[in-house]
Amino acid sequence: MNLADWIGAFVGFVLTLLVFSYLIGDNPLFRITLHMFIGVSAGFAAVVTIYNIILPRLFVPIFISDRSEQILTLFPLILAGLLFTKISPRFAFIGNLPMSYLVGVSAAAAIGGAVTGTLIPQALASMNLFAVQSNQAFDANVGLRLVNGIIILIGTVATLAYFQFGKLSQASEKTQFQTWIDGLGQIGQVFIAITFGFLFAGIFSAALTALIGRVLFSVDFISDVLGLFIR
Amino acid sequence: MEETYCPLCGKPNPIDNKFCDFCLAHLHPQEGGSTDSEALSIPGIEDNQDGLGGHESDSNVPDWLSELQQSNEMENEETLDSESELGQPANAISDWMTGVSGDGEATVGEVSPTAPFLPDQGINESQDIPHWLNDSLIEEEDQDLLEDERSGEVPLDGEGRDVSRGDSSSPEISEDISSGRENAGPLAGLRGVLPAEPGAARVRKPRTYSAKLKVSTSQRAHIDLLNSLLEDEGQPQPLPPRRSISQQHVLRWGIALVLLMAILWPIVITSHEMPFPDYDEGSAEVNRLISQLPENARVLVGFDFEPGLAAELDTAAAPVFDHLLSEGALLTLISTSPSGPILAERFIQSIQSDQKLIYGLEYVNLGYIPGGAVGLLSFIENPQGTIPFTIDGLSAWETEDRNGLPATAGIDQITDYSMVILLVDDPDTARTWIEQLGPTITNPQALMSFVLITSAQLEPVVRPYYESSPQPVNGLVVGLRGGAAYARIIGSDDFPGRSWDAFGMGTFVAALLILVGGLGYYVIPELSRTARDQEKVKR
Amino acid sequence: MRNPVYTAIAIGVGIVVLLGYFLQFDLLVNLRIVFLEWATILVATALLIGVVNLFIVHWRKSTTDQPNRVNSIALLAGLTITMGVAGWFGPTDLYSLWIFNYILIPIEASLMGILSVVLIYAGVRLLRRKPNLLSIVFIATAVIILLMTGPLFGIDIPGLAELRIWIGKVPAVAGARGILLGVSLGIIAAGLRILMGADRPYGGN
Amino acid sequence: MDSLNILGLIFVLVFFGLMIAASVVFRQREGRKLREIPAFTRLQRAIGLAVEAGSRLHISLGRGQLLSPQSAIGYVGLSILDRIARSTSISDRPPVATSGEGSLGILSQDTQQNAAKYLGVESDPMRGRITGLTPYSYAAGTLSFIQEEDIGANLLIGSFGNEVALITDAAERKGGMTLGGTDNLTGQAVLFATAQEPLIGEETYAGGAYLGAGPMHIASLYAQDILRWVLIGLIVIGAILKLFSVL
Repeated sequence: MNLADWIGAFVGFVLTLLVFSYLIGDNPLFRITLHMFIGVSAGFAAVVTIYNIILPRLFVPIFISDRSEQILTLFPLILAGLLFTKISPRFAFIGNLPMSYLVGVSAAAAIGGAVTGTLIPQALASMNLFAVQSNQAFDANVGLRLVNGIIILIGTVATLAYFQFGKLSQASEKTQFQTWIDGLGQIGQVFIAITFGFLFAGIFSAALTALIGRVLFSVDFISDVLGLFIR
Repeated sequence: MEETYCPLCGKPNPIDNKFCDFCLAHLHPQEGGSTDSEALSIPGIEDNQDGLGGHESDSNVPDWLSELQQSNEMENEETLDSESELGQPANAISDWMTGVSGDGEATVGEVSPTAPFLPDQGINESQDIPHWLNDSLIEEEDQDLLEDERSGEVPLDGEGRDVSRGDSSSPEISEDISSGRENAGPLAGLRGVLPAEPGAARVRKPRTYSAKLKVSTSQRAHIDLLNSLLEDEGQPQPLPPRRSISQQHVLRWGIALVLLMAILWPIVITSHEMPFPDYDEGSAEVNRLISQLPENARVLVGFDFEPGLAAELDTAAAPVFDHLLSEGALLTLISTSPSGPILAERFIQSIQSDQKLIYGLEYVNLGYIPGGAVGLLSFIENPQGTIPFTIDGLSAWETEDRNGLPATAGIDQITDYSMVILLVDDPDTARTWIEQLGPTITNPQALMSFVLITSAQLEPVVRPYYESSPQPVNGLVVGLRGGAAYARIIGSDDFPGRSWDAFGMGTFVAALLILVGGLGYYVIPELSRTARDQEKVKR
Repeated sequence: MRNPVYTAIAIGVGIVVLLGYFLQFDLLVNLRIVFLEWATILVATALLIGVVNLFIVHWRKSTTDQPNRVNSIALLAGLTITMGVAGWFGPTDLYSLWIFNYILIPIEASLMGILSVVLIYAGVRLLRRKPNLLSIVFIATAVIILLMTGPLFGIDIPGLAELRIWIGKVPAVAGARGILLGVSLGIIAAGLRILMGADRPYGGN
Repeated sequence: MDSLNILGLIFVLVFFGLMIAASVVFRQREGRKLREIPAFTRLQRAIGLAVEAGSRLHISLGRGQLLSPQSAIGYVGLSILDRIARSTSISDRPPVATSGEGSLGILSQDTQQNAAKYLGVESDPMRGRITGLTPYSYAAGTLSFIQEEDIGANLLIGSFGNEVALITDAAERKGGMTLGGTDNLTGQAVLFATAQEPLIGEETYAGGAYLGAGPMHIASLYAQDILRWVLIGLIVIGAILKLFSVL
């Protein structure tokens, strides 16, 4: 290790301890560390954005592109300029124009993304579970796949039914249909709980690996330092 | 570890708190539930309330009846108390009766029949009575009257307020009725005779009433009570001190300590007791696909994870990249998150110690594609147009008028890559990549494969894609487990056994803590609550 | 007084982009691509505005005499040094990587590490806070998956490994799919409210 | 693929039509009742308590990218912010919104300003804060914010990943109520275990309707309910057709 790495390892070790001090309780040193982290990550995000978007897409085309591309780049340049007025409360109203544009595009992108990226693929995936004859004609486990497919289908339908918002009858007493839907919702809840339980275990595994990474780093650093002195 | 939940704000509190630490509401609702006892939940009179607790069982008795019963019982209690305390003879009652009857004028005045039950020591004129009721305002003759009443040496319970609270006319009426005996006339000797015309026999000159406020002893006692109540209200109740170290703190510390010990143990001992996973289908498939790559295959690698997960994904990806680079693959690094390009560079630096990669020649970093799904789709449709430059501003691609970098030579469209590897930690990002690349991968003409190296949390999201047919995802390495399985397949010694051992201990201890701790945390308070309930029933 | 111009812009641009997703007319598709490209630049600009906002807020805090000013100073120091180094040398330069490796990653990975304690704590308390069937199913699933994710000292409990795979392949997929479909219905509703002008989060209303 | 795109467009158009129809119909007569979501009921009480106690309400809008489906949950958060800001701005301590994305931060300031204008009071740009620009730094910034301020209730309505556990933990340490809902699957799993009042999946998108953000919010719930069954029907029919190799 060179000196920069030594200093780096020391800084990393100290910062790890400072963050772990939160396990004992909230303290000022922990908060200072957090704020430094917010600053550093914002700094990286800003620099990467400038290098990757602002410079190549906003400024480079102005200088090196042909006339039509230059004119086309003027629009986002003006919109971005107007958006920058949002920094000052006094002139913030000028920035409403690019913001309304952005909101319109983003709402459409959200709908488009949800329909083409989730709704259609997920619905198709549920249907495709039953395409056993065409693809797995010689699969010995067709029966098992079908059973699993039926369970997934029931689970998907029940989970969707759980979210039903409107009550199906106006009367205070439950109709049979309402009871049936409620029952389906209950089944859906069980599926939701299983999914969350699985995800939770996964998230814990990821967090545990991060913890192990930090502990390994700290143990190695301490043993390196001790090694220096003992030698 | 016991806790109770505030019925008002729902926050957890230590079981022995009377009031909620957060909103100061009563934690244990008043049992018995009568409005009377609720209204009386003032610290000073709680003891007396206990005395009324016996009425709980009479919940089906009509209100008026239970009130009557209550007042009778109270009367009896008080009489007994007064006797035992002051050593007065049992006929003390007759004394005050005579006293009253002896002074005819007093009976016409506002002397309440409850007077004898009022505590003389409870009246502290100088302190307890508001100034507008001070003696100076009361007429002299009324003062005398008060003096007379007080001189009656009424046997009383020490707790003035307690007695006066139970003060109602009903016990007196019943006492009058039960003990009043006719002295003269044909009904002499009989009990409970109503006077024919009370006061009619006493002829006297009508007296002049003062316009000034007259206050009888009972009223004074009521005032006293009200005043003390108001004073209590006005004075801030001392907040139950919030303990600096709560049960939650202890629980957190305990969990942190156990978990840290569990993962430190194998790291320090370095015993390698945990076997690597036997076989993982997804990892084996990735291994097969990489082995089949042609010489100098172009591979697109997506780095889409947060720096916090670097430990997990670096460790899982390390054996895969060992294998990949040994096959001579040339890498193009890309990301859809701003921190991705730096993570990519960092990862390449970390594996450089083993296999020196030359920038531009063997790998190229294209930086990040903004715009999420839209940007990614645009990149998949037209990589050269979407990201024309590398992160450090070099021309990334070979075109007619420009020389590109060797690592990306020959790449015109996305299908020119032999393989796409995505390192990902977020379910939405993973789905975006899969959905956008899916049509290209599942196209029977395509020769490109798509492999995921994911964080453990993504398994239920990405596995269905791997399992489905046709496969939009051809191989899957999930978390540390997948990485360990891959290391075993390629026979790599590089995979950190210490991490795997610590991971094994950590997951085991966590499962144990959640199971045992959760059950204990739930069951112990339940048990103690049941024990408390039983104790109460016994009492 | 609502400004109809902003609402009209949002609705007009939104409808063009939305139609461009579904109808493959050249004009619509090209307009969608151009509009999205501009929006991408605007989002990047907004990120920079966010950084400036962060800077101004903490600059003000650090110049006033208040107890938390040292936090703001730390944030400003982190921000300016990183922007200076990464901006000058480039974000993937060795100096930038030093900051990334020895400041950013240790803090973020340690926060992630803390998460493991937080999650166990939440798991332990869940049954007490919400004693219902859902919590029991949740805890049971989490425990099974946790036990079978790690090596478990090489102990092989028959059926448990298969159960883990089955849960990941069948019920967990069903739940996730139902949730995702439900969420996409919610997304469409929220997006349509904006395109109708019922929700106007932008200023000028 | 084209036919699927057309199907998608029809779905969106039907959705649109149903929302309009529901809003027109229910303007004339009372609509059906909504099922109770306990989290929202408790939230309404918590808002009242926070206003009475003079503590702040904190609305965390997440870090969803604006050009992805994640933006929608941000808009739901913003409409809830608008609703709450309009009802509590007159109190001593109006609500504060934190966000982890630049444009969402600007929108939160705009929303607060709109609400202030509506109430005729001064608007403070500090009520719409950007606390960090990457997921974990956003969680760190929000964590510090919760630790430093006196907050009565935290509403986490936005796009969050697993880092949200740090925010809910900080809120619990401070003793404030937390209600959380997100679109992200891992975020939902974490919120289910750590938040006092978790919202599951689509429930979060109903926040506006349950908190009275406008008739169109309720109308959209009815449209969702109808199309939910249409979707279920399509999936089941499609599955049957696939089984018999018709499709």
